[in-house]
Amino acid sequence: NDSPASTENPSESTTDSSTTETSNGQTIKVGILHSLSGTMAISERSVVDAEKLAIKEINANGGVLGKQIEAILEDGASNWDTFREKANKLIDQDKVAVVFGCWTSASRKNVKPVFENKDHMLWYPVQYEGQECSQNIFYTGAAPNQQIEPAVDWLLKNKGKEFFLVGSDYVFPKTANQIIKAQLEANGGKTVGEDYLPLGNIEVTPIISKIKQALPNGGVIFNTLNGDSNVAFFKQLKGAGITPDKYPTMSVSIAEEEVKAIGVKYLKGHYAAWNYFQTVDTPANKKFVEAFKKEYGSDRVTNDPMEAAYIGVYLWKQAVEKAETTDLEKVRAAAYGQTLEAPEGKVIMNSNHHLSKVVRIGEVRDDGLFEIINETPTAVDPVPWNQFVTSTKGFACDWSDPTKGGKYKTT
Amino acid sequence: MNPKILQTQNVTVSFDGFKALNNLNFSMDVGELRVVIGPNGAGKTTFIDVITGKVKPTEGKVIFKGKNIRSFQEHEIIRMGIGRKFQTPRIYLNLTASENLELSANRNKNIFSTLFVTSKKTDKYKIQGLLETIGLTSKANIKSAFLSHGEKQRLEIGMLVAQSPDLLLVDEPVAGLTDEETYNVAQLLLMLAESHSILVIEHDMEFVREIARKVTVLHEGSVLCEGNIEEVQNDPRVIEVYLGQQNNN
Amino acid sequence: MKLKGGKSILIEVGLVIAIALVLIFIMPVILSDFRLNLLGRFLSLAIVALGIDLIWGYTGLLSLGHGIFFGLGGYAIAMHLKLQVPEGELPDFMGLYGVTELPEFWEPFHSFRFAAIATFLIPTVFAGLLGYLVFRNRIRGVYFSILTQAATIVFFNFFNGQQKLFNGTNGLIDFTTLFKLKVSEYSTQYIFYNLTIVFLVLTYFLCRWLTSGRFGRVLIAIRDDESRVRFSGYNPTDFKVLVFAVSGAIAGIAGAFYTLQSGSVSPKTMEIAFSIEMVIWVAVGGRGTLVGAILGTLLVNYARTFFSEQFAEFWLFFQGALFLIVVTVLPDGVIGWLRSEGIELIKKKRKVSTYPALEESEVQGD
Amino acid sequence: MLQISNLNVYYGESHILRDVDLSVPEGQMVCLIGRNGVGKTTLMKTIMGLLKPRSGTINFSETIINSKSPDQRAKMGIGYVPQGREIIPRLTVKENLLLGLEARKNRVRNPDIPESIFRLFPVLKTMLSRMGGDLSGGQQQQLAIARTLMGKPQLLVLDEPTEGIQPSIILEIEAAVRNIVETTGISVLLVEQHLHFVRQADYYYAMQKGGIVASGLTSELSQDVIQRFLAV
Amino acid sequence: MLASFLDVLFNGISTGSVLLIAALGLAIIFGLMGVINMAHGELMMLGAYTTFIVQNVCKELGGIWFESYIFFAIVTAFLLTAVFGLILEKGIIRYLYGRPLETLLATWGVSLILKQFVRSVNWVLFIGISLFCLLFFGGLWILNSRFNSHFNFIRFRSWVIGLLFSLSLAVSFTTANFFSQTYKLSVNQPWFGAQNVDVTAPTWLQEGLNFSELNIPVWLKEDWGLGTLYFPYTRIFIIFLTIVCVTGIYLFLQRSRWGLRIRAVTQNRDMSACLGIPTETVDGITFALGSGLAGIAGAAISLLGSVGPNTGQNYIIDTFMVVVVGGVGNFLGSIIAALGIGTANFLIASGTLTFLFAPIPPLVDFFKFFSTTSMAKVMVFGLIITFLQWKPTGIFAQKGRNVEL
Ligand SMILES: Nc1ncnc2c1ncn2[C@@H]1O[C@H](COP(=O)(O)OP(=O)(O)OP(=O)(O)O)[C@@H](O)[C@H]1O
Ligand SMILES: Nc1ncnc2c1ncn2[C@@H]1O[C@H](COP(=O)(O)OP(=O)(O)OP(=O)(O)O)[C@@H](O)[C@H]1O
Ligand SMILES: [Mg+2]
Ligand SMILES: [Mg+2]
Repeated sequence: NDSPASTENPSESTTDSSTTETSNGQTIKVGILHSLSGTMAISERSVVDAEKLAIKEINANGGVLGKQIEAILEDGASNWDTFREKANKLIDQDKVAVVFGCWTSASRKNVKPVFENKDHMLWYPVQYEGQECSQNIFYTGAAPNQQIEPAVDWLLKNKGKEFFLVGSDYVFPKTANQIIKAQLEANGGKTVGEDYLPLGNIEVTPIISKIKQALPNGGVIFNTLNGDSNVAFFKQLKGAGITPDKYPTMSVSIAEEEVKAIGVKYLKGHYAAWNYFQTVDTPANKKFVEAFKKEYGSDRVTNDPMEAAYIGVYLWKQAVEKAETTDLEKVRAAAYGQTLEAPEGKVIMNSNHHLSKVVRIGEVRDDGLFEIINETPTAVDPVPWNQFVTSTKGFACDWSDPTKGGKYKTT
Repeated sequence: MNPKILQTQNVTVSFDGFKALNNLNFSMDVGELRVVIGPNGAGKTTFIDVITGKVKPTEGKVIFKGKNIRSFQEHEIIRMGIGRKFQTPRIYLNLTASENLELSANRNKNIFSTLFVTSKKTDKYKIQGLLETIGLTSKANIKSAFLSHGEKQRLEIGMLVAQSPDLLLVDEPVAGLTDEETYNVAQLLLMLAESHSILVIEHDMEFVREIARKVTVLHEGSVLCEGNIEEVQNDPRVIEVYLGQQNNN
Repeated sequence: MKLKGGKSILIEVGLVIAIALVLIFIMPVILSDFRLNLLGRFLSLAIVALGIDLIWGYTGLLSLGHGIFFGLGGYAIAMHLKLQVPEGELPDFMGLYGVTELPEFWEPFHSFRFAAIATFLIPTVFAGLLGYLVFRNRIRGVYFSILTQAATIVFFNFFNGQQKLFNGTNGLIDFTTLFKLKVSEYSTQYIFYNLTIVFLVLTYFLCRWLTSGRFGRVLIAIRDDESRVRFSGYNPTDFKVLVFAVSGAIAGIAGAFYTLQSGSVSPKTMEIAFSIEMVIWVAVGGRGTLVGAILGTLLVNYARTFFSEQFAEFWLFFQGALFLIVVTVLPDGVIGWLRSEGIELIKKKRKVSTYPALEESEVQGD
Repeated sequence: MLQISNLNVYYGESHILRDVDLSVPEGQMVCLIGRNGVGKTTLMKTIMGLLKPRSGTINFSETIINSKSPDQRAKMGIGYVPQGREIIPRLTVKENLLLGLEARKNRVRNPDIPESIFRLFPVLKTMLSRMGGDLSGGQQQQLAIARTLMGKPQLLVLDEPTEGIQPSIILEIEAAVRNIVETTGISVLLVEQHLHFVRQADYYYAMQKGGIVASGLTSELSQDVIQRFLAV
Repeated sequence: MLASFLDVLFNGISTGSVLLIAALGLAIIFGLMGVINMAHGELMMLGAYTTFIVQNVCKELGGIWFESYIFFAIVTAFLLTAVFGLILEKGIIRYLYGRPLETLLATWGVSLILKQFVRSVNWVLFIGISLFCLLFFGGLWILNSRFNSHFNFIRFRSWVIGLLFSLSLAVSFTTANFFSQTYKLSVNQPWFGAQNVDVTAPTWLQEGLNFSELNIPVWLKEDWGLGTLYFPYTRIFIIFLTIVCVTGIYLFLQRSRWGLRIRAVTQNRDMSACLGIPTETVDGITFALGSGLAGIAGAAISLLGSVGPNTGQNYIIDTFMVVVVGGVGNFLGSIIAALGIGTANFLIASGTLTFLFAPIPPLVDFFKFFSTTSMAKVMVFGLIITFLQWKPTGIFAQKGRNVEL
């Protein structure tokens, strides 16, 4: 996927439609495409909430280019096929100006060809495994070097050299673990075991047995489990006497919402790596958290993907305003270099379609929020093609330069 | 002397220790019409089960046309030339009477001829005739689930006739039929007996008298006595275990 | 219902062809590209539904694992499509997982002919094998259903877990060309659409042929009383294995067409929910009526699209309710209902006579 | 005891019973005869409540039971021996028999099977722990009768009870039923093909094509009637 | 050696008992009634959500209440799901007896609805649904009791029902809409939402039985290695709960007359009715009991896993397997099957087998390949198929002439 497949006359029709359909009307239509049902609904619904909040705020402040934003919500139903079908529908039928959506890598990978073939635009809000750089997708979550790699470095320095990797049987964990293994090997750590649970499985006894066997005297557990399995995992870890003092666990898919769902008791003292925590101390965050609670109830919490989704909408708005049109190509060009005082701190959209972000390590505290115990002094620049993995070593991505594109050799 | 079409040697069938058939020795000539009677639970139906492979004998062997049938599956045994009617009617409820008959009449029962060979005209006439014989012409084209008990009985007899195997095993063909129908079935069996070997099980003694040439009495899984109908009827042991004292009639 | 008499066959063939022509020539004019593609996909789903009706409606085998065969067919064609890369290169995803050499079993899929045959042959073999192992032991009814369901889990875990071989959860996506035609192009899609219709018609007639006539009656007999069939001299195991394999093949073909039109195949097709849904399409249309299978598929899928577009948040309610209503209120599905109630409304009430001789004998004054 | 008037029963659209009138007086034994497929079983099922009549009434011990469910009718004292035995196959013989007690109005403590049952059907005693479905056809029929007797019904509805039973036991059943009628005063409605048994009844009805075409005392049941309604 | 044996034994039993408690309800509903209940997992989910609610209430009360909430939760979960099961049976299942494959589809619909229900239930929805049920089923009931014997009504029944259905739908929809417009957030907010909710075990269940701190002879700890053992209390609790439930069910089915009635009704509904068994009551009780057990299972597994809309759905296949392998309708079989499958799963997935077969290298590689949780499932399925080749109808197969019928 060096370059999008269709390049003959790509923007012709979409430009037409987006100018005629969306500008003639009183509103600008945008698509929101997430799972509202099925396994992934758990996580994706709150992202939808964040996106809706951003749209509502923007509309309240006069909209974009003087028009109100109209969100069209589609349910991907945790089913990749449905995601693709709905993406098609949003683009062809509803003629939206942009789509905000997806959570799982699989859903993103599945809609990617759609957006590329139709030369449309997707804003993707979740931290992911990297190894991708599409001209038609903007990634507002972390690339691996903005979450996983710093987390591993931090663990190596502070917590121990022996790692047990646990993940869901699924793309992100497997790719992430591949990176971690390569990184550990390069930096003097050791992988003592790994295991994968089918999504949603809660029988973790065998894994716990394995951990005890592989790390009889304690060690680091790196957890890339997704969704329901996390609950079972942490509940039963505690039941089995595996506690953070001897077995610190670093998770990259557990944020404030999940802590709430798993139960603080079980998680206290474990770690997570993100770019954003609800406890981040910035004025923008204060405002964001307040607005969110006001809209959805004071018991709700905010987390990294929600924040990423929220700023995604704002960044798109800024780009549209700079381009003064919803024409996709122009918006894309205008997006490069956009900065935003985001809740997580200042972010910059790079020409590789990823954001520069601050990386933070948090420890779960009594109230279910994270104590930020480590944070990079400045924003880390994104590296979509991983530099630890041999097959992508030495590659980079730059869409602002037509000669470089999605995957070019740097050295 | 006729060769034997069916022979059993020391057949024992036991269910968890209960011997439904006990060392049974039995033989039947080609072309013979044999009636088997015996008390309830004597093992008559089990006997037929053994012959058709539904139940495997615990001991002993069953020899049909000179072959031990032990290693064959049910449908293979049937294809060797045995046909059976069950004690309680078992027909295909979602097929019509004529379809039921057609299914049995089909000569070649492997998949491919079932798929590719269409039925012949003569078969159709044969089925028409049969429907007439069993008195179901007017109900030939309704689902056989809608037949009454007696009609189902007759249909199953018809299916057996349609199949026209070398050996017919008929378990209580006239139970639930009216006297008139009983008479018809008797005639039908007598007619068939001219060219087939038939084994009939029945409790209706009128009917047995009507058709019987040689009668075997089973009791507790083995042969109690064998002979023509008079001998059997007057055998005190048979009266004791089976017929009872027919005081008036 | 039965293929009886030359005339009604001709009428039926004519009708089917007429509908096919409408689908081929009229629909593209009425529908937008997106909607046409949707229709094409639903029609390929209707192909599986026919296969399910064949085994469930007629033979009484409720398979909850047809997603496997559907998926296998899809993967077979998708593997061919993924190999449309310059000589010496690997399908894109393999690079990500550090695969440097094409796995052995991918090799033959370079040939289109092989892939095309594989779309139905592989499912046939698997279905045949599974069927043989299960039916040979006279495992029946719900046991069979539950085993097929468990088999889907196994296949799902396998395809889902093998990133290097099949790209795991993501499945095979992002097809470029087939015979130098761009797969995503409208004209190419239109060809697939037409082919789907052709195959749907062919499958319909295949099933029609299998279920009418003597073979079909044996199938029904097996459904009614399998062990009795043995005593009629047929071997139900053979029949069931054959029918199951055929329906597996049909599912494979359907999967291939679906994959071509949807642009991907993933282990999701092997999730239990999908296989159960297939059965529901048939139930909605009316089991044991081939037309019902097609109708049900279109109906449910359109309803789903409609509800999920209109009420994105609540469509599961509607879907669930739809199943409930169909199963409880329309036990024989839409077609069954049309037959019993609908026809009554149009025609005069059919008269069923119980004692056919009654009228005459009354005249005779019994 | 039982009074049926103007009963019309349909299977779907097909009219099976036509204007049937029939009554079973208290303490009497009434027999229904007719050829195969005329609707005898249908009538029995309607009495039991397994089929709903489209019109007409069924009156049992002074109450109209049209809208009562089968189990209510059983509890009211109708005991039914169906055609085709209907043994519960995967219950033991003993359990099958104990099910007969369900029809009793008062709960039976320490359920036990009375000796009288075994006197009538000695085989059952030796087979108490065998599965009902494993019995031979005739044994099942005996079990079905015994099971119904366990419930001590007031009206015994028997649909071809002697089918598949060996001659000597048929005789015993006949005698027993007669005996029960005489000693306990319960009523019996019987469908039967064996003329011998038919003659034990007090009263007969002959049925043809869904309607009652003749009735009278069995003592007057002439060869002519039999000829007309049982043979062609 | 002893230690690892004990460890395997304990883990096997505890995995098995989770399976068993989940399968118990199914063994009744499927095994005895012949209804393939695809909503079983969702009934467990209801039980789990009940636990969540009870926990929250008890948390408010604090102290001893919270420490013992799990017992109230189990009872409430049982009652609530039982009532739900009863409604389900009376509303839907009873039209489908004797058509097992259809029950599968209907209950699948129920499971979809339930899943969506907990995700989006809020006051508006609650009001809407209650109103709809009231109107529709009330109307139906009136119609049925008034006009049931009317011949014409039977013929137009489906039309009338359709009309009633759309009317009730329209009325309840408008009412719900009205509420949501007037009261806004307070009624529109979901009760639970799509997220998982947190069920925290009482403190005394959170840790485990640590053998190294136990008052047992030192030689046992050191020489026999028992000191390394650590048994989670939740697991022990679930094992006990399972034992209690199994015994309870056993007594109910074997010692009370209901067991006999249930079995009779499912094998021959019409005849049972003719014998005087109130079939409808029996059905209702049985289904309620099975559902209630699912509720208990839900409460139990909420201690181990997540409580969310998808809770339970992962169990459905495993539980069916337990029932099938055990031999449908056979309790002892289910118990053995659950323990067997549980132990096998643990042995394979935890890689213990690789140690056992250490002397034989090719086997080690073989077992290593399967020693992840996902692949272990594949292997267990293989084993089950192999087992069924040998015993096609389960551990305790039904024997005799009647099995084919
Ligand atoms: N599977 C089985 N398990 C246990 N006992 C069985 C089984 N099958 C048959 N029996 C017993 O074997 C005996 C013989 O049964 P069979 O059906 O052969 O009798 P029959 O002679 O046909 O009697 P009837 O005239 O009543 O039909 C009976 O006592 C029956 O209970
Ligand atoms: N389920 C059904 N649906 C439609 N018609 C049926 C159904 N059951 C029976 N019939 C028809 O009703 C008529 C009466 O059947 P019924 O069983 O009452 O006869 P019967 O008098 O008991 O006969 P037999 O002596 O053979 O038992 C028969 O013509 C039969 O074809
Ligand atoms: Mg017999
Ligand atoms: Mg009858």
